[in-house]
Parts: sequence; C-alpha cells; structure tokens
Amino acid sequence: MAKVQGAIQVNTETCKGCQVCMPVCLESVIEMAKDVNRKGYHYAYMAKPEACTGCTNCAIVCPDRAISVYRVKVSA
Amino acid sequence: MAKVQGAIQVNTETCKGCQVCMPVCLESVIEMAKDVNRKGYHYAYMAKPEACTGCTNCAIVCPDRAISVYRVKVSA
Amino acid sequence: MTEEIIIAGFGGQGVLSMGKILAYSGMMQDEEVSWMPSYGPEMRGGTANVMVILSDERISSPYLKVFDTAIILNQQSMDKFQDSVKPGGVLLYDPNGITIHPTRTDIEIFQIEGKKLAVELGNAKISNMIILGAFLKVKPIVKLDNVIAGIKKSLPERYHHLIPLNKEAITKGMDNLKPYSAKELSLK
Amino acid sequence: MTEEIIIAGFGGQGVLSMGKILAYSGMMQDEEVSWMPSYGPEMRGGTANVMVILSDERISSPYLKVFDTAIILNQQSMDKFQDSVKPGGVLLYDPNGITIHPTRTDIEIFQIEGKKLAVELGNAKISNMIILGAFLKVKPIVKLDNVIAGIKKSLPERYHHLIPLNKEAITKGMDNLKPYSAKELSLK
Amino acid sequence: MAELKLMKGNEALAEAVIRAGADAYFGYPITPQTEVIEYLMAEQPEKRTGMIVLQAESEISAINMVYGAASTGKKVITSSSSPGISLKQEGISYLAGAELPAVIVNVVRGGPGLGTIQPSQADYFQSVKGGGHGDYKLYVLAPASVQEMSDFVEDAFDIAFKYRAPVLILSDGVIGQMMEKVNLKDQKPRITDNEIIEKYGDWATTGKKGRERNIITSLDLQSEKMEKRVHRLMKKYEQMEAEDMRYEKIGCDDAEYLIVAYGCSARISQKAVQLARKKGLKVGLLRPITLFPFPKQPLFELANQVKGILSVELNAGQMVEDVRLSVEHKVPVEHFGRTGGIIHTPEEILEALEQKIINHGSIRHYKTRESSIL
Amino acid sequence: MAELKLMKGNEALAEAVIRAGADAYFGYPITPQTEVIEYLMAEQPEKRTGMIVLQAESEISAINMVYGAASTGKKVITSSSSPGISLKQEGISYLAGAELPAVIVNVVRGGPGLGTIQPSQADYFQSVKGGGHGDYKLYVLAPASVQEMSDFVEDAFDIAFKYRAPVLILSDGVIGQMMEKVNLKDQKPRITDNEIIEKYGDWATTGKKGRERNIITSLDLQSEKMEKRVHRLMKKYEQMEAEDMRYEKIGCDDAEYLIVAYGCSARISQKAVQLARKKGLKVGLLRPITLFPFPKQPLFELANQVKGILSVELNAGQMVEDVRLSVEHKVPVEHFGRTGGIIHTPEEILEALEQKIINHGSIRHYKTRESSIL
Amino acid sequence: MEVLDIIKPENQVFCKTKLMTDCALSYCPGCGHGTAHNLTMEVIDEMGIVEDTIGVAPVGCSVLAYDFMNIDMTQAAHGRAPALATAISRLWPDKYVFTYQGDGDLAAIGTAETIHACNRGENIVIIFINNGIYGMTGGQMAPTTLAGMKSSTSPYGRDIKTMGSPLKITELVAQLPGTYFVTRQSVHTHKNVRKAKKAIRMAFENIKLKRGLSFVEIVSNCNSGWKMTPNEANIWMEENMFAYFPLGDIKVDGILK
Amino acid sequence: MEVLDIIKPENQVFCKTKLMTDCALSYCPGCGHGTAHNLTMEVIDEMGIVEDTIGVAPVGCSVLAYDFMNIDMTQAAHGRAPALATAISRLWPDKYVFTYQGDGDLAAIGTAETIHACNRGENIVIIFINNGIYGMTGGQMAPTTLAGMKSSTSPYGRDIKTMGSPLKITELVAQLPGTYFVTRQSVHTHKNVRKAKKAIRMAFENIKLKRGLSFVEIVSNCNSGWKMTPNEANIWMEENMFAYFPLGDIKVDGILK
Ligand SMILES: Cc1ncc(C[n+]2csc(CCOP(=O)(O)OP(=O)(O)O)c2C)c(N)n1
Ligand SMILES: Cc1ncc(C[n+]2csc(CCOP(=O)(O)OP(=O)(O)O)c2C)c(N)n1
Ligand code: SF4
Ligand code: SF4
Ligand code: SF4
Ligand code: SF4
Repeated sequence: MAKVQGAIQVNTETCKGCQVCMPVCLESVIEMAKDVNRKGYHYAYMAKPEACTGCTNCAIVCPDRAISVYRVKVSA
Repeated sequence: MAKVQGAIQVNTETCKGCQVCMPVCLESVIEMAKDVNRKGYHYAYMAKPEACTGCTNCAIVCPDRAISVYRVKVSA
Repeated sequence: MTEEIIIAGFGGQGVLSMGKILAYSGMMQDEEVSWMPSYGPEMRGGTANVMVILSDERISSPYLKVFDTAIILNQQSMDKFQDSVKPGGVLLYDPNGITIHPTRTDIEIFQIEGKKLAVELGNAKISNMIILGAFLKVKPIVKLDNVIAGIKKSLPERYHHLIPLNKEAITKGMDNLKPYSAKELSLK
Repeated sequence: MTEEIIIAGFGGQGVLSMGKILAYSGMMQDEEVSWMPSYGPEMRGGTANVMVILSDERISSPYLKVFDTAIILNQQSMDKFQDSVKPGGVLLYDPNGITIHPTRTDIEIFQIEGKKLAVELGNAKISNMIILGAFLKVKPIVKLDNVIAGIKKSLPERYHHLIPLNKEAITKGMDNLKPYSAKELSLK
Repeated sequence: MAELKLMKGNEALAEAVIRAGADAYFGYPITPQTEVIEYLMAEQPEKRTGMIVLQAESEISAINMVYGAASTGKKVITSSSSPGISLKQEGISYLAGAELPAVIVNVVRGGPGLGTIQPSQADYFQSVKGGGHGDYKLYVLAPASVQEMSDFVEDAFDIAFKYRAPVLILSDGVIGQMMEKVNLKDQKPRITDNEIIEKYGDWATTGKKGRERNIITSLDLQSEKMEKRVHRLMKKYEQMEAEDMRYEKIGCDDAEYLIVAYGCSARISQKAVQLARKKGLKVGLLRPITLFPFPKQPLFELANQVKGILSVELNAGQMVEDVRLSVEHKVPVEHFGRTGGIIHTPEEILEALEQKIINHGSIRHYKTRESSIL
Repeated sequence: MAELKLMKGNEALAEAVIRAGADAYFGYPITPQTEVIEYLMAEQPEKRTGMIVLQAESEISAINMVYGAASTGKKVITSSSSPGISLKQEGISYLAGAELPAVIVNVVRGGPGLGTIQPSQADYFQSVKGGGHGDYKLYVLAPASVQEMSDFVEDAFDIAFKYRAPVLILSDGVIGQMMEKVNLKDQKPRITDNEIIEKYGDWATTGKKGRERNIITSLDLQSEKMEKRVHRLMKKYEQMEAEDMRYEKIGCDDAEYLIVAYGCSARISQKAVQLARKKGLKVGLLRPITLFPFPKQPLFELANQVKGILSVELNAGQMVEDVRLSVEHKVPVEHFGRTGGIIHTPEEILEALEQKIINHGSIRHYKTRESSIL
Repeated sequence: MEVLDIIKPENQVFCKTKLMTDCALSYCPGCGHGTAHNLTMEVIDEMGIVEDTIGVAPVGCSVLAYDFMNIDMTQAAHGRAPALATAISRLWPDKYVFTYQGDGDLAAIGTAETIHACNRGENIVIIFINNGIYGMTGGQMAPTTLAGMKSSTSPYGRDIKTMGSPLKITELVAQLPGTYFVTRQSVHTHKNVRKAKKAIRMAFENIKLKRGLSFVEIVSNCNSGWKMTPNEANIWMEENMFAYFPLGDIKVDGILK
Repeated sequence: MEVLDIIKPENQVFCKTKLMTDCALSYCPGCGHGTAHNLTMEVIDEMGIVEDTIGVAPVGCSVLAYDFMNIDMTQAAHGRAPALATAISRLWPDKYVFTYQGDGDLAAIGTAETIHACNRGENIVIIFINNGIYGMTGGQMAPTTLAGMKSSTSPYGRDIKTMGSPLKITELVAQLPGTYFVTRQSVHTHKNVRKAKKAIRMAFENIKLKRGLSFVEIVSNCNSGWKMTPNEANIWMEENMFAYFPLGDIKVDGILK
C-alpha cells in the first residue's frame, strides 16, 4: 500500500514568523527557528520532516507564500 | 334629525387652480373660475354651495392651503 | 444694421421661443445673432426675459442695459424694462393685464392685443407669434419667409403642421398693431 | 548648552520612546526640548528615527541635517546617518546586527551591546534603556534622577513597577560602554 | 460634415464632445450646465459613436469615474458648476498627481455656498491656483462665445493628452446659457481600443498584454520619488507657459488704457471699449484665453505702453492679482466687477474705467480689498 | 489650572480644544493628524466638559456636521489633512457663505493626490485663495510651534465668532508630529445653551422662542441680495486686514536680506538665519502668523530696507506670489522650497539665499516657474 | 342657510396653520411639497413644540422650505442634511430636529450621510419626499425614477441595464438597527393626508421618547417634471409609483413588518 | 527518504503564483491581506485572464496592492474604487475589472459609491476585506468594528448608542437587484482558504458571463490593530467576528439565500 511523503521549503527571507502555518499543520511539522532573518523574524522550518504529508495546508494559509510544498509517493 | 351645512372660503390670490381639491370633494362642490387671479390662475370657487358638507377633504389636500372650511348644524 | 431687443413676460407666454424664432430668422438671412435668456428654477408663472441681438457685425456683448426695442407682456416687465429703451427706441406691449401703462414720451410706443387675438384664433399659445408679427410691422428687420424658415428650424418636426397657424398669427399681428401715445394719458 | 541628537533603528527597538525619555529628562531640568519623529504607516519591522534637541536656549529648527550625537541601532540607520555626525561629534551604536561598522575617524565612536545585555537582564524590550545609559555615560547632559523622573512622566501609571528595572538597565549601559576606533578596521 | 447651427453654449459643448470622438462623459445635474448631460442623453452618442454617457450618483463619483476612464487611456470629460466643482477637488488633485488626461468643465455660478444660480466668475482662484491640495496646476481655457464652447473641447483634449494632465474649461452662466451661431466641426472617429493599447501602452492600465504591467497612482511613500513627481509636474507647467499660452488683443495698438477680461466679461468689455472709443478714449482689451498659463509676457510688454489697467471680472477681485504680478506694478492695476449673479453692463465698465484708472492715479496696492469691492 | 507638558502638536491642539470650552469635534482619521481625534476619544471630554466628539463616516460628513453645529451657535471644530481638506471645500464655502463661525485644522501632507504622508506646505494657495467656489476668504493662522498649536485654538474661535466666519489653522506634519514643551491654558467653561440663546439669538437656529425665527442659508436667488452678501463678506475681510493681521519679525532691524517663511519653514529658516549671521550675513526673518490677512504693509516697508527676499516654503512656490504683491516688485523676490515630503535643512536654505538673492540680481518674474522648482 | 351666515369665525373647522408663513409657496400648482410642508407644521403646532424645533432644509425644490415653515431652519448642502441634523441633535438633545429632503438629495448624493445617520440611530426625523425625479433642476432622472420612466436625462425611459433599478432606500434603512420607525405615505387624497399626518406625528413623538431615527417617506407627484396636470400625475402615481413603492409602515417600534 | 530527494521541481505541489511580484509584502506578519492577494492572483492565473484583468486598489493598507499584484492596476481615492471600476468596465466591457477594498474604504467614506455601483449592477468584482478596523492609519474604529470592541478612536470599546452598530454592508448590497453573487468568506485556515478561493473564482466567472456585480467579503484579522498575535487574532476572529458576520453565501445566481 502506497504512502505519501512530503516536504516543505521555507523562504527564510520572506517568512515573517507569523506562525499561522503551525496550527493548520495536522502533523505539527513546523516550528520557528531560534535565529532570525535579515528582517529580524524567527522564520519557520521543518522540525519534523518525517511527519510531513505535503498536504499544502501551511502553504495556502501563508500570507507571504513563503512555503513551497513537495510530495512523493513511497511504498511502505 | 340634524343635518350639517358647510361652506368653503377660497383665497383667490394664493389658489393656483391646480384642481386637486375637485376629485376629493364627494359632492362636486368645487369648480375653477373663468377669470384669473393676479398670478394668472383660474382659482377655485364653490359652484354648488348648497351641497357642501364642510368635510374639509378639499382643504387638507390643498397644497397651498387656499381653502378655509366652515360648518354649522342645521335641523332639517 | 444692429437691432438690440428685450422680450419680457410670464414664463408661460412663449417669451423665450419668440426670441428664439427671431434669432433663427436673423440667422436665415446670414446675420450675426445672440440670444441671452434669464434662467433658473422656472416655477410655473415665474417671469422670464430674453435679450436678442441681430447684427451684420460681430456681436460684442450679448448682455445689455439699454435696447432699441422692448417687447413687454406683463406689468412686472413693464415696470422693470420701460426705462431700458433707448431714446427714440420702440416699446411694444400687450395691454392685456397691464394696469400702469407706459409714460415715456421720448420713445415710440405700440400696443398689440396678443392674448385677445390669440383666443380669436382659437389657440392661446399662439399669442407670442401675433406679437412677433406686430414687432415685424414696426421693424421689418427680417423677411417673412426667413421667419417661417426660422420657425421650421426651431420647431421639432412633429409640430410643423402648426406652421400655417403661426403664419396666420404673424399676419394678424401685423394687421392689428396700434400706435399708443403716452401723452394722451399725461393729458388727463 | 545645546545637544542635537538623532536616534535611529527598527520600529520595535524603542527608538521613539528612548528619545521621548531623553526629552522628558531635559524638561525635568528646565531645558528647552524638541522631539521630531519620523512617522508613517509603521508596519512592524519598518525603520524609525527621532531627532531630539536639548538646549538652554529657545530651539529654532527641530529638524536638522547634522547632529552632535547619533545613536544607531541597525545597519540601514548606520548607512543613512553615519555622515550626519558633526566633526568631533559622537556616534554610539549597538553592534548587534551591524555588518559594516563605522569608518569615520573625525568623530568619537562607542559601542554598547544593548540587545545582548537586555537578554541578560531577561527583557529584550529594555535594550533601549541600556543604550540610553551608555549615552549618558558619554554625555551626562541630564542627571540620573531627572531621567527617572522623565521615565515616570512618559510611562503610564500601570508600568511604573518597571522603573527599577529601567534604572538597572541604565546603570548597566553606563558600565558597559566600549570605545571603538575606526582606525583598527582601516588598519586591517 | 461641418454644420452651422444656433445653439446654447452648453449644447454646443456637448455636441463638440461627441464630435471630438470622446469615449465617455460622466456627470451630475446642476444649474446652469445641466443642458450638457441632457443634450448628450437625448443625442444617444452610444448609437452615433459608441461614446458612453452616465449620470453618476454625485459629482464625486463622476470625477472618480473620470479618473478610472482616464487611467485606461480613454478620452473622458465631466462638467458641473461651482458647488459641484468644489466637491471634485480631491479627484482633480488625484488626476494631476497621477498624471492623467481628462477634461473638466465648470459653468460658473455665483458663490460662496449655494449662492446663486446666476452667472459669475468667482471661481478664478480655485481654477488657477489649485482648489485641491498639493503642488499642481490646471491648464485653464476660458471660452467667450458659443463657438469657443465648441472649439475648446478638442483643444482641451489635445492639451490633456499632450501633457497627460487634467484640463479645465472655465465657462460661466452667460456663455453656457446664451445661443449663438456655431460652426460645428466634423465628426472625429473615436480612437479604437487597439490604438489606445498601441499609443498609450507605456502607461495606460488596459490589461497587461505583451508588456510589463502598468500602474496608475499618485502615491509615492518615498519622498525622493514624490519630489521627482512634483518636479515632473512643474516642468509640464513650464512647457505649457512656453508653448500653449493663448490670448487675444482687441484695439491694443494705440491703447492708452487697457481692460483685461475673460469669458463673458470680455464680451461685455468689448462693448465698453466701443463706447469708450466713441468718447474718444483710447482703450484696448486683452482677453486671456488661457488663464493658466496666464499671458504674463504680453501684459508685461503692454505695461510699457498703457497708463493704467482695469481687470474686469464677475467677482470681488481675483484675476487682478495675476495682472499685477504680470506687469510687476509698473502701472496702476485696479479691479472692477459685480458679484452675486449681477452682470455688469458695458456702461458700468466704462464708468469704472474712468473713475478708477483714467481720472485716478495709482493707489497703495496692499489696500487692494477696498478697490475690489464695488 | 495652567500646566506645563511635553506634547505632540496634534495632542496639544486637541487638549486646547477641550480647554477652550469647545462644544464639539467632528472628524475622520488621516495621517498626519489622526492623533487629534485619538487624543480626544481617549480624554473623554464628554465627561470633562460635556464636549461631544464624533468620528464621522467621511470628511464631507464631518464638515457638514460642523455646519450644523455652527448654525446653532455652538463652538465647533474639525481637523484633517490635505486630501480630506479638499473634500471639505464645498462645506467650507457654505460656512463662509452662511456666515458661520467654525474652526478647521489642516495638518498638511504632500500632494497632489494621495501624494505622501510626509510634511508639506503645498496647500497654501488652497488655504488663502479659496479652495472652494465663490468670493470668500478664510482667516488663516499658521502655528510654528507646539505652543502655538495650543494657543491658536482659542484665538481661532475668538476670530470665528468675532466675524461669524470660518477660520483655518494651517499646520503641517512637522508641527503636528513633533513634541515640545507646552504651557496649557486654564480650562474655560463651555458656554451654556441659555447663554447661546441670549448671545446669538439674532442669528442662531436654536428653536424660535420669544423671538422671530432664524434662518441659516447661503442661498440668495435674488442677485441684488446675493451681491449684498458678498459685499458684507468683503467688508469682514477688510476689517480682518485692519484689525487682526499677525506676524513676527526676527533679526529684521539691521537686515540686508530677508527670509519670509511660516510654520515649520519659519522654524528651520530661523536656524538658517543663525547660520547666516555666523557667516556675517545680515539676514532677517519675517514670519507671517496669519496667511490671510497677509502682512502686506510690514513687507512693503521692509522692501525699502532689504536688498532681496527669499520666500521659503515646503512647496513649489505659492506664498512667493503674495510676497511679490506685497513689496510691489521693489526688490527681487525668489522662492525656495523642497517638495514631496522632503524637509529642507537650514544649510539648504542658506545656500539658496546666497545663490538666488545675495549673489544674484533680480530676474524677470513672468518666468517665476523656473525659480520655483529647485 | 346663506353661505355668508356659515362663514363666521365661530364656525370655522379648518384653516392654514400659523406655522406656515404668508409667503406664497414657490411650488408648482398641485405639487405635494406644499401639502407635506403643511402637515409637518400642523403636527409641530399641535404638539406645541415649535419653540424646540429645528428644521434642516435640503437642496431641491424644497430648498426654500425655510421661507414657508415659520420655524428656525438651516439650509444644508446637497445631500448632507442628515449630517447637519446629527450634529444639531447631539448638541441639543432635547430639541426636535428634522430634515426634509428629496430623492436626489437623500438617495443619490446623500446616500452615505443617510445610511450612516440611520445606522447611528440619531434621534431625529427624516421626511423624505420621493417624487421619482429631480424637480428643481428641471426633471432629471433620480435614483427613484421608475423603470422605463422618461426624464430629461433618461429621455427614452430609464434603462435598468445601464442606469440601474429604482432604489428602495427606505427598505434599506429599515434594515439598520438604528431606525426605529420607517413608513411610506402619500398626500394626494384626503385619506392619505390623514394617514401621512398620523405618521409624521408618530415620528415626532419618537423624538420626545428618544427612540432613535424615524424615517417618513412621502411618495409625491412632480407634475412639472412628469409633464402632466396635477390630477393626471396623482392618478399616474397611484398606478405606477405605488406599485413599486407600496404605501404603509415598514418598521414600527424597531420591528420590521 | 531524504528531504533533499523530495524537494525537486518534479515533486513540487505548491508554490507562490507568478502573478505575485517578488516585492516583499508590506503587511504585518499574519495579516490576511497577503492571503487574499494571493488567492485573487491565483484565480486570475488559473483562469488565464491576466492580460484582460484590470484591478483597482483602495486607500488603506492594501493601497500598495499594485506593488504586489503583477497586473495592470489603478489606485483610487479613498472609497471611490467602485466609481473607477464602473467607468473602466463600461469602457472595456470584455475586461475583468475588480476592486480590492477595506471596510473603512468601502463602508464608510465609500458608502455611496458602493451602494450605487451595486445598484447599477456593474459587471465587476468587489473584494471586500473586513478586518473591523482602519489598519493603515493605526487602528481606528471602522463601520464594521464590533460592539464593545476597542480601537484607537473607541478606546473604551465601541458604544452602540453613540457610534452606531457595526454595519452589515454586505447584507445591504445583497438586497439590491444589481448584485448577482454576494458571499462572506475568510482566509485564516486551509479549509476557509479553499472555500474563499472557490468564491473568488465564481465571482470572476460571473464577469465572463456578464452576470452583474459579484461581492466577495473576506473577514480577516488586523492583528496589529487588534493588538494580538496573528494566531490569537484568528481565534478571536472566529469567536467574535464570525458571530456577527456569519460566513457563507448570502446571494447566489441573483437569489437571496
Ligand atoms: C453639490 C450640488 N450638486 C448639484 C446641485 C444641483 N441640484 C439642485 S437641486 C438638485 C436635485 C433635486 O432633486 P430632489 O432631491 O429629488 O428634490 P426635488 O427638487 O425633486 O424636490 C440638484 C441636482 C447642487 N445645488 N449642488
Ligand atoms: C480622503 C481621505 N481620507 C482619509 C484618508 C486616511 N486613510 C488612509 S487609509 C484609511 C482607512 C483604511 O482602513 P480600511 O479601509 O479598513 O483598510 P485597512 O487599512 O484596514 O486594510 C484612512 C482613513 C485618506 N488617505 N484619504
Ligand atoms: S505562515 Fe508563512 S510567513 Fe507565517 S510563519 Fe509560516 S511560513 Fe512564515
Ligand atoms: S387645491 Fe387649493 S390651490 Fe388647488 S385648486 Fe383647490 S384651492 Fe386652489
Ligand atoms: S418641479 Fe416638481 S417638485 Fe418642484 S415644485 Fe414643481 S412639481 Fe413640485
Ligand atoms: S495594519 Fe492590520 S491590516 Fe494593515 S497590514 Fe497590519 S495587520 Fe494587516
């Protein structure tokens, strides 16, 4: 039975660390980085890459479209 | 049995001969004079005085309030 | 030739249209013309006037204080414009509804029973054409056929059947012009 | 005495309030003061600056081109205002986030680790008070108790419990001021 | 084809709008210019040329419809009278700031406030000094005949597009309401959508097709950019002064005294000049056709010739300031004008000229007011 | 009782409105003056003095609320910034025409259009020449400090009621946003309803009680009446010029060169004068405090003393015209000013003075434009 | 009995209210404005509140209302009467403040002022004369002009597609919590006049009780603008205007009908 | 499987639309404007109509929409966007013309333009961002500010008695015959984002079919103005804003729900 594996790529410079992508991630993949970007924001990153399903929930709620989403099928 | 007798007094100078008082007079008391007032209007007058009941219908629809109404009780 | 005219009366008396037809008539014979109306919230029964100029030169001011001719159709206008006639000028008026007649002796004064004659013609609205006729009798500044052409221009197609009536009214006006001398009055 | 100061940094760094406290402090010792902020749609993270003047004479222009002291909290501001310091004047800055350090050799330059020390004090928001302290070390133009009085004036009642912390921050700033010489850099 | 007609100024202007190939008119009724929209609605230009006519819910909506239309490169015009023009001031300032071509017509009535519906020229200052906020000017054409009410429409559009700037036709109740003979120009074809996309592709917001997107705005949050914008505007105004200033001289060659007047006052003053000449007084008339750019240079030169100047305006004294600035106080300049809807007569003007100029030397100008109220 | 405080100009003005015993403020938010309504809402003057504060749905609604309040004899004020003031022009013209006392505040930003929110003085023409339609003027006060933002409120109300005319306080983003020490006046009691009925019973529409009814209108369908109204207004303006013109002279006694500047430009120019004096240049500053009435006479007199005048304004050249009219071209008058929200520095001003005046003779003024764009 | 014996002061049962001036109305013969003016003044007279009444006149044919209504009045800029009334009633909470406006004034240029005064629930009365046209300026199309109806700016009849539908502003304001009493009346017959007067009375009573805004629309003829005789106009109004603008109460005691 | 093996062009399932410029959004972190911008541009991209689209920006935080939306745009005076859009769509009937406006812009100063453009049934889309406050100018009260809600001009909470009730302009315009599609959406969760995008798509499809005016309200947070973190703001919005401004379609295919 085929399972999907996802991944997100965050544009650390356009991310404003607003965190609205966190609650919509059902797998709690996303957290905010300790250090800041040039604008002084703690940007988002994949804290739990393995859990990402590539559902795009985070990306479509991101006001700044800082997230790109990737997905592949992997056989269990 | 007591019957009422009415009469209207038309201010021939403020009357504009608009005739809106005519249709509301159930007794068709009112008509417009042949001659005109200083403003050139054919003013209203009591053509059938005996028929007037003093109901005030004409007076309250007169935009220019050119009609005063009088009423008395008369025993038949 | 330059003729400076004022026409004044009640709103409903066809003052503006009389002026318009005069202007059109002048245009028909290639003259310069101007037509300057009073305007505003024309409540029925308000007064109206129009200044009309016909000239063979470029017209400077369309707005004037004194005129060669004044055509007067009600008392207010008589009071207001009698003195605006140039010495030697013409005052033409419809006596109907006039209580205080003109008193100037340094101008020519004429009467025309516009309203009365119009009723005879069976159309009260035509009185202004009768008065126009009377004016043209005094001052034949435009040819009759140019006047008719002017009427054609100023009337919408749907009214062109009225042109014969207008023509009749104009001639009636020409025939019924009455000179009036202020002296008589002042003699009494 | 007249001291003309510019304070510049990010919107969130307490630039305007630092200037406000300076102005209040000056007022506490009966000096003339003016406080001229940059303003506009302050989107978070935007830059802000304020021109503060303390003087014992009536202040003419609240808006200036050159200053006795520039207090700089981020790179944009460094780029923009380094040259606005009068020869012989003072440039005080927080090295945190500064990549291109000042290069002028005709002025006095000082560093203060505002942000870092604030974290040590356990309140990032207090860094502007640390920097203020450092400035007062360089230029003791207002007495400390007047500064405290100024803080009292500028803070709403409900924040007055923070005054001891502010005091602590100011002294910490005074103790940690580091002179900086552009030469070193230019030597490398 | 061209036609000779007898028309009201307002009607002649409306007909000229159609014939100029305008794309749209947006307006709201107000005396004494309501004939403009009434004529257009009756003529159904939509059928004649495809031009659109819309009665807006207010003057403010109308001027902003103009802004919208102009931002897409269309030929658009609106008209109103004094109170309505005051309401348009923000929109007019936006048009100037966004550098959009548009024509605004003001058939002036007497103010301030609701005032009177009778003719006036009391909106001169508002028109030439900028009634709206900010550093901008309007190119202002002042028709003095029904013929010019017609002719100036195309001129106005030409200037508007030459400079990408709003143009004002400043008329008055006399010129708008009077009838005169007018020679109507031939119908110009409307510019097609594709021609617009071709011609104005570098700025008009017609949809980004085969080019970078266009933006129409008057905002510049960076002051440096905003100052550049203001300088760009000022350069346009300089160029207008150099290339498109217009005026008319009547009997000025031998004039010892000069009347300066525009619009209906110029017509009435012309008669006053005739009366003066009859009296043997050498009086000339300079009629500014553009109120901005103002004929400064011709006036400056005439100042070496004449003994005094009377500025005749249907207001309490407005253009008189520009006349004084033009002649640099080399000769006395006084003002005469009736207000409140009263129209001065040729006789009154001549009388004022004799009293204030001919029989009277210069007076201190910082006391202007006194001379300006009759 | 009086108080010494450190406040923004906008806040000082708002506090002064309460202390002047105003009855109402109506406004709509706009940068850089939003602190006025924010301060008032926070202060709850309704509790302090019973004064009413209402955020209107637009600037137009606000100015018409002002008109309504003023027509009943109440002390009322509104504030806005450039685009919002343009929207108020019809209402302002109505206030002038109906002869109503009211105070309008314009904290000017850069235009035209949406322009910039940064400081500017580009609304000078709109303010003094009448941005609205018709023959009227505003009494215009130009504060140059936070103290004056506070003090001029009461002055403005006094003038407004002295003449039954609208008064404009023309400020700018610098004066509105900066903080300075300000001495607040004591709280004045609000005038009671009965006092209003007593004092203004001859005109205010407070309900006809024991007198003939009152009517507030700006309309006169009879031109004779309307002209009388206009003359009445002009008489007021003459009286303002005679009795209430205000200005300040700084270092003019020995001045060989003069700077004329108001508002923030006067503050910055003052520093420029200091710099000039350091260089040994005898420069003085004349600061018009009222822009209308303009200090014509003092300038006319100074023109006999100085060699040249520089009009310094944060715009492309507006007040410079009034300066020229005042000195009657006896000395060269040039303009200097930055635009678009850029604020000129003292150094720039001094440089311009040297270039345009000190090292440069008079130039033809009908070419003004060139001199006005920097 | 002789007429002259009847026409005696003691027998008088109706005459013009003293709250109307002697100045002859400037309105066209048969225009509803006159009747609406008189009813309003009769109500104020009967309530004995003339000393505490302040009226706001619009821009429109009734701009001269202040010449005819013998009360304190202020004349507002076109469409802004509700803004004036807001300020006046806020500053004089015990006064009876009303506006009198036409459809162009209230529903076109004045839309924002109308909606927001109603939404704030100002304690005022708005008397709204809906004659489906701009009378004062000579019969242009109004927001309330009926579909297909001719006017000088819709000479071929109002075209819904390009000019929009006639606007039922009264139904709109009734939707707002701030309005307390909203009704539509007419004054062309004795029956309607009596109803309309009751409505106006209720509206002014609401001010006394500080109930919020009362909105009284009066559908009326503009016989000049419609180019009909007054009686023709009234019949046309019954057949056409009332079909689209049905008479009756729309909101009473703050509850939609 | 390694993340880097997944992050390959061929595996990409979502990225920012090309119709948004590279210019960093000037909006505060977590502000709904950004999402609304992106959805609008995604729809235009997917419909392939960018060459025929003309946008009108308001005065408000989104005044700079033209810096971010990579299409032809005109910036309107405060509140007047619907007037501009009317003219543009009349003159370019085959273009997709839309306005993007905030609540102060559309429901306060622009009330008249909004009501009349809707009443005329202009063939345009109005995207209405209702964040219950004036964001741009720093958090003043808007017509849509909730009862008791604090803002810099209602620092003690909106007082219905003196400031009126929050205005449901969307329900009002739905009453007008000219509006064809009226809906209320939000963009704070993935579910709502997907719904909102569908609504915007339908709105633009209506332009193609010349159906008249489509009005899409998006209830959004102004976390700066509300003085909350973005996620706090979104929760507060669900609990308070949605209670008064319920999400869902209000009018579909010209029929009120
Ligand atoms: C700002 C402004 N715009 C337009 C006008 C011109 N105007 C006067 S009355 C009027 C319309 C009146 O119509 P309505 O409100 O329906 O009242 P009615 O005359 O029909 O009673 C207009 C457009 C004006 N005076 N002021
Ligand atoms: C005529 C005018 N009045 C006022 C302003 C100031 N102003 C700019 S944005 C704004 C309100 C914006 O609020 P909203 O429409 O709700 O949009 P948001 O910023 O909340 O997205 C105001 C009042 C202006 N620019 N122009
Ligand atoms: S939603 Fe976007 S901007 Fe906000 S934290 Fe997540 S990635 Fe960053
Ligand atoms: S209604 Fe009045 S004005 Fe009309 S005709 Fe009758 S009496 Fe005369
Ligand atoms: S024009 Fe119409 S509304 Fe005006 S007075 Fe005449 S009938 Fe009445
Ligand atoms: S102020 Fe409010 S609306 Fe404006 S960008 Fe910030 S969060 Fe968004």
